[in-house]
Amino acid sequence: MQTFPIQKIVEHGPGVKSFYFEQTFEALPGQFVNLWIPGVDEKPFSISCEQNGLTEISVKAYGPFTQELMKKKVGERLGLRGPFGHGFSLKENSLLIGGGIGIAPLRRLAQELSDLGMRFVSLLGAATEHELIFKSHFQEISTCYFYTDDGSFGEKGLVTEHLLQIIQDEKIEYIYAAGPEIMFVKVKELIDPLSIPYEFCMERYMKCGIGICGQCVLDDSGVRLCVEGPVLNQDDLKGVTELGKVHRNATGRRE
Amino acid sequence: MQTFPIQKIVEHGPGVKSFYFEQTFEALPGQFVNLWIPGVDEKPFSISCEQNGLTEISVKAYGPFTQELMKKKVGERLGLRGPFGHGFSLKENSLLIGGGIGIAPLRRLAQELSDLGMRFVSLLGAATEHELIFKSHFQEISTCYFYTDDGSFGEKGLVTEHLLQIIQDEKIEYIYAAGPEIMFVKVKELIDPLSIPYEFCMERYMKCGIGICGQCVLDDSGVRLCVEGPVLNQDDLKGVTELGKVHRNATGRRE
Amino acid sequence: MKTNFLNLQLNSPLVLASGILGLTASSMKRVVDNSCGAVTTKSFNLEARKGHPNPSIVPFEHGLLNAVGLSNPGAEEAIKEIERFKQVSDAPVFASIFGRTIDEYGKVAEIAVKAKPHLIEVNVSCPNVRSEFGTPFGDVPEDTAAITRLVKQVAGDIPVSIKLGPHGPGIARMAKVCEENGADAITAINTVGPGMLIDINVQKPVLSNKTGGVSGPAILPIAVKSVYEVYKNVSIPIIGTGGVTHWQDAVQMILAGASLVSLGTAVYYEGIDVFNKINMGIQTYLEKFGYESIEDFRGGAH
Amino acid sequence: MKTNFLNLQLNSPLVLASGILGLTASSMKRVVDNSCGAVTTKSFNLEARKGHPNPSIVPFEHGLLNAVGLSNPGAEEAIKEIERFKQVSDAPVFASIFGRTIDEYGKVAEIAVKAKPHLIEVNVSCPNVRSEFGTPFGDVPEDTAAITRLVKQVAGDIPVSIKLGPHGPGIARMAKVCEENGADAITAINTVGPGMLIDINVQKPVLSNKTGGVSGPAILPIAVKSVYEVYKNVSIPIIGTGGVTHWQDAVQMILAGASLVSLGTAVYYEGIDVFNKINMGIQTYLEKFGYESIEDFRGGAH
Ligand SMILES: Cc1cc2nc3c(=O)[nH]c(=O)nc-3n(C[C@H](O)[C@H](O)[C@H](O)COP(=O)(O)OP(=O)(O)OC[C@H]3O[C@@H](n4cnc5c(N)ncnc54)[C@H](O)[C@@H]3O)c2cc1C
Ligand SMILES: Cc1cc2nc3c(=O)[nH]c(=O)nc-3n(C[C@H](O)[C@H](O)[C@H](O)COP(=O)(O)OP(=O)(O)OC[C@H]3O[C@@H](n4cnc5c(N)ncnc54)[C@H](O)[C@@H]3O)c2cc1C
Ligand SMILES: Cc1cc2nc3c(=O)[nH]c(=O)nc-3n(C[C@H](O)[C@H](O)[C@H](O)COP(=O)(O)O)c2cc1C
Ligand SMILES: Cc1cc2nc3c(=O)[nH]c(=O)nc-3n(C[C@H](O)[C@H](O)[C@H](O)COP(=O)(O)O)c2cc1C
Ligand code: FES
Ligand code: FES
Repeated sequence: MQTFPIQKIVEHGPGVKSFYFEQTFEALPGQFVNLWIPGVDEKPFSISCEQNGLTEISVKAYGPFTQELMKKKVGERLGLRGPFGHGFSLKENSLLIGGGIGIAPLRRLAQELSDLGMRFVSLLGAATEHELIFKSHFQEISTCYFYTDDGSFGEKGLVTEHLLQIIQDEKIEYIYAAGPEIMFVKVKELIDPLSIPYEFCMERYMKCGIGICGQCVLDDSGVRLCVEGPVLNQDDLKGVTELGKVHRNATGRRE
Repeated sequence: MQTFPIQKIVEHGPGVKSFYFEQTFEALPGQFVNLWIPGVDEKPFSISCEQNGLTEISVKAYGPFTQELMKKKVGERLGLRGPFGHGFSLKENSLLIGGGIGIAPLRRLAQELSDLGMRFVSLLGAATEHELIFKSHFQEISTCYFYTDDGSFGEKGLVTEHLLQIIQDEKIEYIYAAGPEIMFVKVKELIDPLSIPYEFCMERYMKCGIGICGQCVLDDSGVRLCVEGPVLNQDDLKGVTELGKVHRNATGRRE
Repeated sequence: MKTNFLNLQLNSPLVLASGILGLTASSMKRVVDNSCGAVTTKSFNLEARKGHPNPSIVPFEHGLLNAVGLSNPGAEEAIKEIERFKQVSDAPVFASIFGRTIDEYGKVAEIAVKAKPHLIEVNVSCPNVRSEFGTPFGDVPEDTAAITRLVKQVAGDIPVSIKLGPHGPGIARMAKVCEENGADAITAINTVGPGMLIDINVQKPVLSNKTGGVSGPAILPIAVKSVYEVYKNVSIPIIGTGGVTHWQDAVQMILAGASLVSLGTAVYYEGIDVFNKINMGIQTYLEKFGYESIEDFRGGAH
Repeated sequence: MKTNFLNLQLNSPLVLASGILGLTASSMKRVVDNSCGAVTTKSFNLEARKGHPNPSIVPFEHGLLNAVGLSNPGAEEAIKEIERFKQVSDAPVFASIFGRTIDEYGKVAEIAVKAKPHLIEVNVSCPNVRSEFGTPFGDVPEDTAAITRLVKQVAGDIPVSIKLGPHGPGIARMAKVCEENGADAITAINTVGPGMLIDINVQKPVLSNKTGGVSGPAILPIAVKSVYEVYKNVSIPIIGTGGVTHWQDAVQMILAGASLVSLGTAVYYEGIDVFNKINMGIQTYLEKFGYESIEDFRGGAH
């Protein structure tokens, strides 16, 4: 385990912050790190950006761990292990569908696609305006569609609202999604009939991050999300029977 | 520890044999290996030759270990660790003084000098003819002077008999010696006044071969024979007060 | 590489060790699809346990340090996974059980039996829960004897293996105690230590539990020695575990006396494919020496 | 890096561990010339011992396995080396003693005292001579208490450190027993295991003694944990030993609570120069955190 001082903190709005660390590894879009708050706990977080020698992680305050994280100041040390997992593939004419903090891994993906000069369209939704993190960044490098639950920015509603229309209008050939699981279920329902290939960046409770504890394994496929995921494509997902249903908590019990 | 089957055995005469193993490392002249007879013991032996993909070790039956070794057959496996230690430097116009099984490391040295086209003279002694191992090999590549205790080959007597004369006649500029410690004492006595630089390939009781047990350390220099030796030059030997005197046995006691 | 063990037929002498990918039927199935001969479930007890907060598993240069804290969904949930597994695979499944009290071992075994596992492995040696439960039962001959008898009574014709650690009053002596009290096999060893690693910049132990068991390559010599000593002292078969990463390590274990070899941390070092690789290595070894099965050299180092 | 320890002044917190280059004055002198703060002699007892045949020390990927078998020239010879060393060096020298019986510890201490070593280190924990002497004394609280009292009685004003292993009934408990019986310091830990390695081609254990103690990087977490627990439980200072190879390891030891850090196997991995390298690393650490001495962060991980 190596620890690194926080180099910079950016607050996107209440309860949403980015933390920057000296970049000591190169991660593929979609890969994640385990972030250790000494004395507290360690949890997985997607890398949202690699730029200017810094690795960025973007976090939404949620439970005890992320609330503790919000209190951290520049110079304090956090443990960083990784990068872990299997990232996104890189395809032309893609649509990036992000929900809430799920926008974080998509930002890293957008950065990479843009660097490679590959066309993509962004479809981002969140509870409210400030949770649409990196929206100006996405706007600079792609066509964007925004949705908020409260209508404070973009259209009021869910990202799935006009999904099929957007796919058609933008001649989308590949779909990436990251966000709450319920979003995946809806997206999947809508796009499965189109047979457009897709990749979801998923989350599960994780312990080891290195493929041995079995905590993050998806029924019935046996896929370890921390190694073969967190990005899964439509084929990987065929064997997954638990999407949007109960999954395992810290004890390993389904809930 | 790795073990290797004996590839070939050559008997030089009663109680003197060479054992050949597949060559898996390159040793400098003077370096040694630890040879393990499974279930028996492990002792240090100089490498006497590297040729045709084989590493050769030459052994004189002496005590229990070497007697056990004499019983080994082709195909049986022995452990081989090394190469250990610090070998000979390579100098022009040198004299190689070998006594008994001390001829073994000198043969590897002679091989190297000859390959590099460097002139050297050989002065070899042993109890009896068959213990003058590799004599034809030395004859092929150098001027040779031979001595035996029983006069069965070469002159009757000790290698030190006409040493000063030979040094003068052959215009010797560097001396290498390997053999019984009493030989070193005599050689040293004779050549110290000439201030010709020299190197002795020495032996001490060894346990680890890797510089940590302290068993082979020479009073008062603190030199570890298994790491800084077994080849020591006249400067290394200045601090050594125990040459030809008592030295440590397996318990570490002087005897 | 067909292997017989007690009354069981395995396709390989390799077993998935307890605590590694043994939480669900789907991951155990995946391991069997990669040529593992039998699987062991994560150890479970009566009630669900969350285990220790993260970091609970950290790699160091020579192995892993773990203090998962025996997290498990509880016996009733755990046996559902065993049942699911048996529906999708023919490979033997070993139920690993533990208890916070001697009695609890009996109760958990009663539940385990319902799923008809092919063997019950009794974990009396986890070093990570020492502070919570006091000395591991496996360090106390009387406790180990009592637990063995209790589980055997409940297990009926399901064979029982007691999983011992290298600590305590000597593993050979403890193995004898198990044999005398009816155990059908010994699993040796559990993790070693425990150990601790401190981050020198934040100046705190890295594991949330501070200390954790050491597994992986660092412990191979201790595991080989344990199997060797147990083999000398008892005549029931041994499931050798600890630090096996390459096929040569597995061969060492068998030469020391192991009937089956189980792998945990190797899955981290070599991936799930490690079972294939080690099977192939052992196969080469058999051919080189002209052996027909691993029984031809089991215990050969004695 | 001046360091105080008990009543002694050292030029570095690093100590040469017992059994490594500690057989003669000349080799101990050489280690001190390479910036080691104090040296410990090879453990000696009354009579000369040849130890086990070779191979008695074998490297494996993650450390060493050794069964030297406490070879030594006997107490009377050993103290001559201590006396010689004191003539050529100002660095403190620690006499490591052991006995085959409790009484022998007292007799050896009596001889050791004649050479006026700066500390007597009492080895009650060597795992390699288990089979010959039964359980190490260090695993039995009553024996350890008796040995501590006996040596203290003989030692007069020479401080006494008891060297404990990670096995037995818990090192923290044993350290307390030592403290209660008058020990001035604790040395933790001795080698771990024992372990065994088998050559798969000749199908025999590699060590002539079959089993041997594990040292080096593999055991660092176990050593750090042991020092941490001892520090929590006693107030006498600790000489931390086990697996320290790089300066970061030494810092871990000090954060766990060590007052001095001793090195053995590191001499194999890094050469005699290892003492210089680690001193320099600790110096950088002091500067980075603005500490004046290692006392400023000793025990900092608690
Ligand atoms: C691959 C991956 C990438 C992630 N990327 C981000 C990111 O970029 N930004 C971000 O804010 N969050 C991310 N998360 C989620 C993050 O790990 C935390 O779970 C989340 O921030 C809430 O944690 P909490 O402890 O504050 O809340 P809690 O109230 O403790 O947990 C809230 C929920 O988070 C989940 N959770 C808790 N602990 C873990 C754990 N150890 N592993 C996985 N899920 C857990 C559980 O489902 C729980 O119900 C990611 C998760 C995964 C698996
Ligand atoms: C660097 C080095 C290179 C050597 N090269 C050769 C060689 O090429 N050919 C050869 O025949 N012999 C060589 N020897 C000597 C060899 O290691 C044996 O000591 C010798 O062969 C006698 O062993 P034994 O057990 O048969 O006899 P023993 O009767 O057991 O021993 C005879 C004498 O050998 C010495 N000895 C015994 N054990 C050891 C040991 N572990 N380490 C060092 N010395 C020991 C002792 O001084 C002892 O008195 C070398 C020794 C060293 C240190
Ligand atoms: C992350 C992890 C979790 C473990 N959990 C358990 C467990 O629940 N029950 C058990 O008996 N052993 C458990 N063990 C110990 C292993 O089964 C095995 O005995 C030990 O790790 C040594 O083998 P290895 O070096 O191959 O990993 C666990 C080990 C690890 C690394
Ligand atoms: C070859 C060798 C010989 C040893 N001999 C002794 C000994 O005589 N007395 C003793 O107390 N410890 C002895 N030890 C143990 C070391 O002093 C030390 O406690 C142990 O090796 C752990 O430290 P390390 O990992 O730095 O080597 C020996 C260790 C080795 C490797
Ligand atoms: S988190 Fe442990 S296997 Fe994925
Ligand atoms: S033989 Fe051990 S130091 Fe040289």
